[in-house]
Amino acid sequence: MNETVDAGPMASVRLELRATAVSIAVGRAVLRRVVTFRDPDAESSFLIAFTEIMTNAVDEHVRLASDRPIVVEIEQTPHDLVRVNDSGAGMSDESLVTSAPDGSVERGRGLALARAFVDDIAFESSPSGTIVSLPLAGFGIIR
Amino acid sequence: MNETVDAGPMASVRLELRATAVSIAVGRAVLRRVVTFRDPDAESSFLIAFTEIMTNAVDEHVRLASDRPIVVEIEQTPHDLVRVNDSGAGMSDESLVTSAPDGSVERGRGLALARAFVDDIAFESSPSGTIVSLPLAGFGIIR
Amino acid sequence: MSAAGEPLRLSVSTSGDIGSPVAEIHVVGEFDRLQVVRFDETARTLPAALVSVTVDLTQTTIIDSAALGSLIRLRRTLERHGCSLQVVVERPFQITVMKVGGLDDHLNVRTPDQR
Amino acid sequence: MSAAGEPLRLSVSTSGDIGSPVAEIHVVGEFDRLQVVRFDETARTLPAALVSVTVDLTQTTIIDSAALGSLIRLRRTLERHGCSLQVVVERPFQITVMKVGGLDDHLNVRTPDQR
Ligand SMILES: Nc1ncnc2c1ncn2[C@@H]1O[C@H](COP(=O)(O)OP(=O)(O)O)[C@@H](O)[C@H]1O
Ligand SMILES: Nc1ncnc2c1ncn2[C@@H]1O[C@H](COP(=O)(O)OP(=O)(O)O)[C@@H](O)[C@H]1O
Repeated sequence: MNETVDAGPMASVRLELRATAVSIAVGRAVLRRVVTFRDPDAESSFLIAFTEIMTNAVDEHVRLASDRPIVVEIEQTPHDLVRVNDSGAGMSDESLVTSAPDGSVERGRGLALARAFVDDIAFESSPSGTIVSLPLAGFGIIR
Repeated sequence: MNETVDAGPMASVRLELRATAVSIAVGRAVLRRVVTFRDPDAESSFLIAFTEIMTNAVDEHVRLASDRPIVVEIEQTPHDLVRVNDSGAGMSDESLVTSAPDGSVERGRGLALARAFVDDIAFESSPSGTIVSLPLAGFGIIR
Repeated sequence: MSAAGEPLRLSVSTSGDIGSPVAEIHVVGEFDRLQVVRFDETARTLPAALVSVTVDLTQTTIIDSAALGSLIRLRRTLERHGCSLQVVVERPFQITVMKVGGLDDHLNVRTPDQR
Repeated sequence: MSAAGEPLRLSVSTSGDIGSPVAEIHVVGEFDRLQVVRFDETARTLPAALVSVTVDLTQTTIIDSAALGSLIRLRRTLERHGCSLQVVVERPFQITVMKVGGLDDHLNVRTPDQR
């Protein structure tokens, strides 16, 4: 039993992406290829949650003018999940609890949508970045 | 002018993929999203060359039972190119010069196809791995 | 452009009486932030005389919060010209997006059988 | 399955006289190593009595060397039953693949106007 210092179990796919809108579409394209979704509605639902989380990561890197990549990991162990890692300043407690605005306010619905579609979404946030885990259970399986 | 030890200019996209056939399709899906190809024929031509190079990297990792990822980098500087890095044992000089067999032989056409489609393909091979560069000039540009 | 790009496809059709023209914007594919610019541009080309605009989202595969922002902007613009907006959704995820976004009333959301 | 998956689509049709039936396999999309298994399986379902099989590759977006290997296997199997094979390609990249692969003669490669 040789404990390795680095990496741990290899991600099925690890993506390092620049903070741009195209990167979000790239992430979706990879997920469509790597995950077999239960049905088209499960696919759209999961990919919308992923889109919102990626959008927030991109926004945060742009806000800080960070040139570090956003890292997306698609992992099979112990459960299939997608993880989005950014190097931002972390999320405030407030942003973690606020619900969607209604009516004519243009912004602020991202996290509410992500939560509505992926119940078991998990956030780990610190001043050096945020890791959001999106479990695939119920949506599909990694090929 | 601060020389950094690591990384250099960030790749537009960096992918770490397991040595499986699905990974090859994932790579193509990312390229289709990140590159604007000149026309459908340029797209197919480039993606076939990429497919052959990825297939060889996958075969080499499988042959060595390596659990290290195959790394695909899509880079904008100084010229748009796609780089496939494997951790195999390197290519023999012979395999670098052999041309395609004809007739009924089932294998051995991969490198010939890659070369035919991407003239400026470049190989850097050592006993610790192979890096194949596929310049995008003439095929398309990174978005 | 390959199928894998799955770009947004937008089509606009106008119909109705000379005195009360209506328009329909049909959105197909990924309606996300990357495509919102094109939707906004298309919306700007709508004739000012319209009395009603319908946005048909039934064939989208993605509707994100940036798309919702775009629809809210469209409603605001149309309102200024006294034009009404209705948004048509059908698939479960599309209905969820509108409900969670709190926009069922504001965007006058309908399913195809309610049109 | 979403458009982005762009899976291979295969269809087989048979026609011709009772005494001399012919089959056509129509391949659409990415004909690569990932899909070769399905092509091989489909090829195995062909009736033994055929006198000629045409593989139409004009609607493929990828043909890789594994696909060429699969076509070579198909030709070998058909030969055993005295059945001929022809492969149809049209787009420039498809013609290049067959030429570079050295298979123009061996696989009896044609363009649609030469059929
Ligand atoms: N990864 C993140 N890093 C830092 N802050 C974040 C992150 N994700 C979300 N936030 C904060 O939470 C707020 C609410 O996000 P969201 O609900 O997606 O709405 P919007 O992005 O439209 O403001 C954001 O404005 C931002 O301040
Ligand atoms: N990345 C690589 N690492 C090690 N060997 C390689 C690599 N790429 C190609 N080769 C060698 O070159 C040979 C020829 O490759 P190719 O023309 O693609 O045909 P095939 O893969 O069908 O044998 C391979 O069989 C392999 O021995």
